[in-house]
Amino acid sequence: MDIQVAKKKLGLKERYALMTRGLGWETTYQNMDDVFPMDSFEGIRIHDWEAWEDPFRLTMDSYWKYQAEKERKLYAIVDAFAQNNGHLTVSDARYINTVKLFINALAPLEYQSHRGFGHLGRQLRGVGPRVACLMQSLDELRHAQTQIHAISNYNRYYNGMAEFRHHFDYMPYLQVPRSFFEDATAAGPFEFITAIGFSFEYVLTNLVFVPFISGAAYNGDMGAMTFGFSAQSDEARHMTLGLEVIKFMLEQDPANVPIVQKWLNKWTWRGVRVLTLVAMMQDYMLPKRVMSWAEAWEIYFEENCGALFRDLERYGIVMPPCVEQVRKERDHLSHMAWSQFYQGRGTNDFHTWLPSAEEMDWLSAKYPETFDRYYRPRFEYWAKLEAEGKPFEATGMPMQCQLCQIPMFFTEPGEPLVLAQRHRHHDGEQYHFCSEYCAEIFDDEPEKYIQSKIPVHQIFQGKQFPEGTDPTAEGFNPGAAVGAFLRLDPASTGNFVGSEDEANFNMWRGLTRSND
Amino acid sequence: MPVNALKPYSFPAEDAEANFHGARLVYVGWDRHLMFATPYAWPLPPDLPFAAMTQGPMADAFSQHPDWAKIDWAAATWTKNGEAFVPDFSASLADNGIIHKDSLRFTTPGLTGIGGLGQ
Amino acid sequence: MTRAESSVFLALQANADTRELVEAILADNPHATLDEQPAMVRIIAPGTLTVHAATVAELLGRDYDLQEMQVNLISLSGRVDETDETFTISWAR
Amino acid sequence: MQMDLRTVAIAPRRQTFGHVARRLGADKSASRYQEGTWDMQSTGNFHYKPLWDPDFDHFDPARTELHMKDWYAFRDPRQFYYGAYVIARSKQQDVAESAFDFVETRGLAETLPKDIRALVLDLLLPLRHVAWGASMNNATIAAYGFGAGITQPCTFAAMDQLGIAQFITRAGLLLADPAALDTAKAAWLNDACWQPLRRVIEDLFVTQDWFELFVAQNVVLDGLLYPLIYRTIIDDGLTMRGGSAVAMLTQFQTEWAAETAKWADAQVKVAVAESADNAKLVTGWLAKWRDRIIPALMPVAQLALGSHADAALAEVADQWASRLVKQGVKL
Repeated sequence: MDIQVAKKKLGLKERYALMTRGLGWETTYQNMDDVFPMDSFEGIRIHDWEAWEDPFRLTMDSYWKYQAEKERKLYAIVDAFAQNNGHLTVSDARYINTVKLFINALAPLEYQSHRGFGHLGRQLRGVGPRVACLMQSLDELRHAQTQIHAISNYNRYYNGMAEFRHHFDYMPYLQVPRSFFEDATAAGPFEFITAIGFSFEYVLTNLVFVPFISGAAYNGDMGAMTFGFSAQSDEARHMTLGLEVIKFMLEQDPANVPIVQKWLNKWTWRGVRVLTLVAMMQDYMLPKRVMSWAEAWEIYFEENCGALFRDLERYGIVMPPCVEQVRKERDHLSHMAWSQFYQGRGTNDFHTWLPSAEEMDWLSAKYPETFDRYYRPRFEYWAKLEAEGKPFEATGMPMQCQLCQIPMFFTEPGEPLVLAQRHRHHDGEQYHFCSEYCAEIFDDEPEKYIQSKIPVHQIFQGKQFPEGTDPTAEGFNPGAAVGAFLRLDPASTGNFVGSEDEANFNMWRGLTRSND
Repeated sequence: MPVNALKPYSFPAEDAEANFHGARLVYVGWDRHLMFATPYAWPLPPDLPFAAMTQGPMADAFSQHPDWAKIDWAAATWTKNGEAFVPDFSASLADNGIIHKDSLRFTTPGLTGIGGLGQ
Repeated sequence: MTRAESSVFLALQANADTRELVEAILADNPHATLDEQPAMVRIIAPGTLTVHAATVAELLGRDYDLQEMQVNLISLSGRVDETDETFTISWAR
Repeated sequence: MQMDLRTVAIAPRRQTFGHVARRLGADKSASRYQEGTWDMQSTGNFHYKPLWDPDFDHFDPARTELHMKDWYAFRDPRQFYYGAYVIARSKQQDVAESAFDFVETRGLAETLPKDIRALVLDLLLPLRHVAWGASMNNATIAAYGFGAGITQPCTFAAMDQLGIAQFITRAGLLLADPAALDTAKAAWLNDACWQPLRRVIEDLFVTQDWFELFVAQNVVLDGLLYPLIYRTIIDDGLTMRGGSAVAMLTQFQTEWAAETAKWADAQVKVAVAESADNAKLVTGWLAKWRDRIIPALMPVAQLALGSHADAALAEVADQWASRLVKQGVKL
């Protein structure tokens, strides 16, 4: 029996390469370009897929092991939170409206990301990147489901979450996140991963994560904190994949640099536009505030991304120019957004309210140059109207940007009293935008964005009435018909003060503290 | 610069006027009255007189503001898609040259919002 | 600020499982600082941060596979370089 | 001692989400599988046609000739949503891990009879490429299928097949060394006995109708390959000839194949029960790919069974056919 020479223990990198790249082969019975028809039309040139550096080297056996451990912990906490009515421990029932925003606007994006990364997991020619995308596709399905399962308990007690799937597909404000993500899934594979894998998952992830998950922890929502931290641990892998893909493209061919730069510019802008919802949530909807949007922007964009873009300078990549406008809008963003959602509160599935005197003082302190001058007067006047029993509410439908589909409440950078507007003609039609940067994205691919389903226009086209509705019938009420089509529960709309949620929360919390 | 797609890529404009059952989309915004967060949008009959637009949909939207009742329409100034525009109140939208998806803004000199702060 | 000085960070859940991990990282990276937030700790360092499996194993009193960090890792900033013995984040590559 | 645990009972406003309640027929408490699967995928109001495939919406029922009134008639009998899936697989992974440790620490690989070890290297290692092809095909279905009812389990199948390819790779490294993997890959690309099967898999890579791909890959190919390799050849054949260590290293595949077949068969049953057109379509696909795959498996079976291959494959094909009869398929 010959002495068995102890086998050289394979290093992590070699072993992982055998377990992934080694599996693929150059097809001969079918042309490789027919097996992978989609990874070259965008103009990105890849000369050597083997130069790909695997970000996190998780084989399926370790993946199943560690993810199962995370899942056991997560569901144990979600169950405990539900069993002892954890929702009653949150700081203030107004916080629950951030949970509504989360399940309506963000959880469905996780599912879209699951399908988007699944698409890349089949289309990229290199085996290494495909395996990384397949794993991220699986992770994103996890995020969608853990969020839905954690929030399912809130849905049983509070209004505005029951129809989150239908709302994400048709509600006006939710076409902002939905069109953002479909812009990426409809794009080519390399643009998709630049948009979602890098710009959204890497550059902006902390701007989404900190407000929601630390905000949840800070407001006593253990359920949301759990899935947030647990989901975010997968994000670390996704961020690394996103960074690796950008560098891989930039290192493969100098011709790729201008294409990637154009995508970075587009997706930083369109990403920050979507984050308007998060800025509003951070400054106005969290009863106990972790930090202001402005502070989060300084830490998680200026500081972190400054380091990131310095790292990319060697490839000729520069910080997207739109960052200049984002800086100018930084101290206005959340106030403008809240003003729009307050006056449109009759048409949305979460409650809004006027900031209290104490909250307005916090806003003055966090936004010394802008809040008192441009926004406090508006809120104080509206408070006066509420006190007089004539609360202000918009009656018209808002004009929306053709690109980002956000109601055009943005003011001209540097001119806070002038509503911004940009205008373009294309093919005999005209289009309007909230900013030069949205207009530029349109200019680049007009054939794509003339298809946008602008929510207010879809309503005026009569496309949002229940099946079989006759708009010409006697006494037809379009508003009611649209409300029915959208499955908008009246109890979920309007001011938080006087809402069913407020009354129920106080009644239930009272039960836990008093003896009936 | 046409879109870079895998196959021929062209589709009809989603918001062509023909899709609005005879109505024409018009947007109107009141400058320096930011209490109204955005300009508003309405599907209007092209033959609607301009004055009727101000007394109908515009009044519905803007009359909640204390300045509305004080507007001197003769002094108000208008832009259409950012360019100066002088409407004939008695003529129809169409006869005023207002086409589908035109964006109107009007300014009311002397009336500058809540506390004169443009709200 | 040259590229080397750009800061990196590692964010971990603050629980029983990460106590020794955090202790080991701070011991192996004297230039790092600890930022404690609700239920989360952030370890920030200029330039580079390295986790040594051996140090963590010693504090835990058992073998430690760096991939175990997956379970309690929340977020990070910087480029990742993994081997069997070390997990390094840096901009200096 | 009767302990009266009183927690504050507060009456919920509803039991589950609206779309789930409508599918349940009433507002009742729903399972995590139902809340995590039903109606997850958007079905209308898409904003842009894909640049990579402008003839369809991203999610489009027209990507297959199959027609379903309700795409959520496709249900996973295992009720796998992400959490249930990874927890189930982590238990199976634990078993596999201890099997690999046992074989390694006891040096069982070295005690394998020389001919068994050579056969395993020749037969098993090239199968990691077959599994990777199956992973790719399930990734196609998961990406372009319609409705999470069918795409979710295909996502899991794609990852399972990757896991199987990786277990086979680990077995190769345990029984031999990295060079053996290269030898196996060369055989996969060049040796006559593997070419018919490789051609089938490459033809599946360009099959456009995703439900035809589902039938060909998950029902026909895996429905025949796994029983042939892991039951007939390894579990029944090799263990009697001193190869039980090999059966230990492939236990994951054996269990996985049985569990997954139940799911795949259930989808065929639903598809053919829906309409005569569906039945004709699916039966046509089953016959078409059966007639290509059985001949493609023959040389692989002969590699292990020599002259007994015909009988063994015929028996596997019969068992496969009877499975389908139970799903209402008249082949």
